[in-house]
Amino acid sequence: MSNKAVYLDYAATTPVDPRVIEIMQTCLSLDGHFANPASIHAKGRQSAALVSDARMRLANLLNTQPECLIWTSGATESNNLAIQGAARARAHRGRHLITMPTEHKAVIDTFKALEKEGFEVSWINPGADGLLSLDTLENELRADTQLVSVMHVNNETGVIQDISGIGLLCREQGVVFHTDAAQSVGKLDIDLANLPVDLLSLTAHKFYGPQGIGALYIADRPGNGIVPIMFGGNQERRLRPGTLPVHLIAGAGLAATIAASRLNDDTRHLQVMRDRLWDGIKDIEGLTRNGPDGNCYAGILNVSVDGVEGESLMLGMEPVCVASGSACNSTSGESSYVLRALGRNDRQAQSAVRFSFGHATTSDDIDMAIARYRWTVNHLRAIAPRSMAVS
Amino acid sequence: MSNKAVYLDYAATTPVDPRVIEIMQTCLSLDGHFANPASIHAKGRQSAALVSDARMRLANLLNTQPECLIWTSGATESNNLAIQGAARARAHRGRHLITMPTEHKAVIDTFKALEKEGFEVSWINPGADGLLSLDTLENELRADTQLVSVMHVNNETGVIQDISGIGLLCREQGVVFHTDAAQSVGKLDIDLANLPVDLLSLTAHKFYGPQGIGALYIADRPGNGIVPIMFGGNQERRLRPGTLPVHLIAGAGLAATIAASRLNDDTRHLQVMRDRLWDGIKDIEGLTRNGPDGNCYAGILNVSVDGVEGESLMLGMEPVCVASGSACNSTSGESSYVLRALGRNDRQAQSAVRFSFGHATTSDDIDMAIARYRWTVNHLRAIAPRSMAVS
Amino acid sequence: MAAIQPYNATVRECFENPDHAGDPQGDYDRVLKSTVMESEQGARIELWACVADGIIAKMRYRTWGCPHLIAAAEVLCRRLENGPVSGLSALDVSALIEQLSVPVEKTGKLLLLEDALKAIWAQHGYAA
Amino acid sequence: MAAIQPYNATVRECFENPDHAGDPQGDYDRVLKSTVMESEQGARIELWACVADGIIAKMRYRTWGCPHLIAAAEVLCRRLENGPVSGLSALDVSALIEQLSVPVEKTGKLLLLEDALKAIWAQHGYAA
Ligand SMILES: Cc1ncc(COP(=O)(O)O)c(C=O)c1O
Ligand SMILES: Cc1ncc(COP(=O)(O)O)c(C=O)c1O
Repeated sequence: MSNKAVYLDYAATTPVDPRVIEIMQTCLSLDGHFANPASIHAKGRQSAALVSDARMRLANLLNTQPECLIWTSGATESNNLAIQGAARARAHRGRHLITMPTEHKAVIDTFKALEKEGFEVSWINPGADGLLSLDTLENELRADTQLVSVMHVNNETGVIQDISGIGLLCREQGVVFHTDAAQSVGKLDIDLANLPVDLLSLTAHKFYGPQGIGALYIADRPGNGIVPIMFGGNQERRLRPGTLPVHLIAGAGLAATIAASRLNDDTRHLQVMRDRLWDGIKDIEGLTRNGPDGNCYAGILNVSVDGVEGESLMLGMEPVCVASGSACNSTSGESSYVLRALGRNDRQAQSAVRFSFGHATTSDDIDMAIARYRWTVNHLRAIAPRSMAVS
Repeated sequence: MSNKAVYLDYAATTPVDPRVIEIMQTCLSLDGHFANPASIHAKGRQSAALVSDARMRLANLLNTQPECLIWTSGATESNNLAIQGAARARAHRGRHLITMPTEHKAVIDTFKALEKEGFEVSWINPGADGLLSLDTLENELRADTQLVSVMHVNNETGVIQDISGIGLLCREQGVVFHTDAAQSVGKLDIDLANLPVDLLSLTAHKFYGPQGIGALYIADRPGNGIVPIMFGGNQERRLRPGTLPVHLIAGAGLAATIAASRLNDDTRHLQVMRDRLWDGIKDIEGLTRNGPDGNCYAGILNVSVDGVEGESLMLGMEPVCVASGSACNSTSGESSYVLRALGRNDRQAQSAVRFSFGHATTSDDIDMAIARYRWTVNHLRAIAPRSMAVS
Repeated sequence: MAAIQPYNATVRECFENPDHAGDPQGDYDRVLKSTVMESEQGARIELWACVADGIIAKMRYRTWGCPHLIAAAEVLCRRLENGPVSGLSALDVSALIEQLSVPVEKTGKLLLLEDALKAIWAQHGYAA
Repeated sequence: MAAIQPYNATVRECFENPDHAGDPQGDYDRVLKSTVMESEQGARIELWACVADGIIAKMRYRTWGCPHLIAAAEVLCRRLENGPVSGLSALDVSALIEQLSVPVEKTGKLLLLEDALKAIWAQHGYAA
């Protein structure tokens, strides 16, 4: 199966760029740069130099200062550190927080944990286009609001939020703004010097870096302090202790440089792939596109289809690897809460397929996906009771 | 410098075993096992199989069940999760906790954070041999004591605590026992089926696995529940969310298997190396060995020397890479709190050098270390004021 | 390495070749039919047994559900078709679970099929 | 890649070849000496200036301290030896910091050397 697999699940995780694999390898063996960057001996200093170089590379991708970046184990940890950290650091000023039900689980569940701790959370629903309305946000902001968290690109639908507009509103009110940019870093142009974002989460394995390494950006602004969630050492300004994983950091840094260099080309390629796929399936009766045409990241196409059961649809798609709902929840069996928040019913949400593309995706891959999708939908409809038929 | 470096800092971090590097590589590229193990498509299932295989390998090393192991980003996170998690889960029963001032920073700072949260912590000093006295522990255990945390092998001195005895005492009193085994897993024989340990922290980069991956063992016993410190998904029994880093986990698993297979040979080799080093320097006037002769892990030799300044000693040792105090604090500039707890004064503590060995360490490496150490001590004593002279 | 493979070969074969899916065509002495659903939004199954000359001349099903449910219906129909009418009397669920390697958390799905067969057997009984 | 190198070549050279470390030997018109320490447990320095024929005929030091302090003492002695006595009047700390690439958090260490030189100059003055 692995040999002929067609991988269209880049939004879940990407393969690692060959150049990134190469630099990671130079960090592993005895004659390589594997030493603890906190060690003051010569090999430790070499590791420290690699880490600082990587931090600079990531800072360049985001047009910010390396000092603003904290290495973490991924966006899940970054989200937890940002949200728990900012909420607790500002709890003496107020305990009202704002987010959306269409966020990633790592954001939603963190806010739910804070609710249990005594924080009050306003959950703002998106419009039918998946977007947060700035007017609604303005109405929800209160004197005691301390933190707003809205993701940049949605991992299921690709919807791009107006983080600049949201951030401006927050700045006006002195509210900290966090964005989960796991799906946009390395894919969309993000210029932190000119974006009113206070905290931003990212993870390297979404842009051809390794799994297990991410970062939290903390804007250098008064009042933007966070408290740590883990303790135990001087690393990362005491905000994130633990031995820095040199090969992962070096890999993440190089992945950032590569991402910056190919951003425009990639975007064009992804658009072509997505449009080819959409053109190949859009005539299917009872098909719904989840997420608006515009304001969407080109690397994701999410569709629902009437009269077809989701798990069987996934089996029929083999050997094309796609996600049903969010990859992060796909073993949980629940239908996507993101799609339900967009107004899809349970049946539609459970039949959703997320196709996501990367720079290795070819037209042949897309054609294979089209063929499998069409075959499976027809096949399952033929088996289904007539009462389920698409009218 | 890197070419002729002699690495004697294995207690800080180890290079990765070549076989481990190899399996990690099979997890990185598009045709490899890089997919998200939570994805239900074919490639996701392959990743999930690798993860479950690795969990089994680690379980075998420790003689326990794979279900008892939670992947984390390292021992720092495992310690935080275990200590914060157990303390908070049992807070309704009592808020008294016990640990020692000779623990790793990741334990100490976590307990300090809990003190701020309203927990009461008893800090038990070790005896002059570095060991926790069971009598003292018994006296400190109270009706409201909920958690005891004592490390297995000390990272600075190699002192091995009697975790079996400590655990038994805790069991008798219904107290949860956590041990930070970052320095012992893969190095000492640990049989969790027959050890009264409830929670155990480990990290792969101390036993020739990659940096950035560790685990927490949670014994399957009633009352041994913990609450998470991060939120956001179903991974790892909801105790540790985030995309599982396949290459790191596969690497950690294989490293565990390799460690098990060479444990006895390694121990013999380390003893030979340590004794050779000690024999080569023990006649130096004013030299003190930090840590007892017996009850010590063979891979570490820690010595202090009178009349010599620590930072200059480190420079004089080049190109031999050793640690001054704990590698984890070595950029902080403080003298070792572990050695001070053992009764060393500031001057002795600041001159401490930790030599630590691994299976690639050769007699030539040791002879080089002896030569550099002797030269540096003589050199610096010749420069020092006569008032500092060793009597 | 423990293969984590949610569908065994039988499930895959039945999913690819659901020969007994669809409505029954042709003339029979009796056509028994049942419809069962998990919930409004959940899995559903339609089952037909066509009796002629004292045997089950044809079995047919339609289903909206997961691959295990499709395969279970297909396997059942293959087994009963051309057999004695007494085959409709009971479904050996545990044998089916084993044959299709149904994971524990999904065994409930098969009860749907059992219910459909029971309903057909009841009809048969009333009419006999 | 930003090289994180705590000791520059001058520091290393002085550390390896502290030619002016040790007590002064020989006969001089005057031997001025000062001893300064950071704290009981901290760095300390002893500094000697031997004056003969109106010049600094010999400079010597002993120190217990970090490589930067050793190098600073060595550089100072090399510079002043065989020079005019007025060299003892002041230490250009910032030039030394630059020459030895002393990291900011360690510049305080050099004040120790400045204090030692001041004490010698004071002795010189009183005796002059
Ligand atoms: C939007 C979003 N946030 C957070 C995450 C979590 O990232 P990680 O699993 O690397 O922690 C993901 C992907 O898994 C994501 O898509
Ligand atoms: C005893 C001990 N505990 C915990 C740690 C932390 O491990 P990590 O840096 O992998 O989180 C270390 C080493 O750094 C250690 O030696």
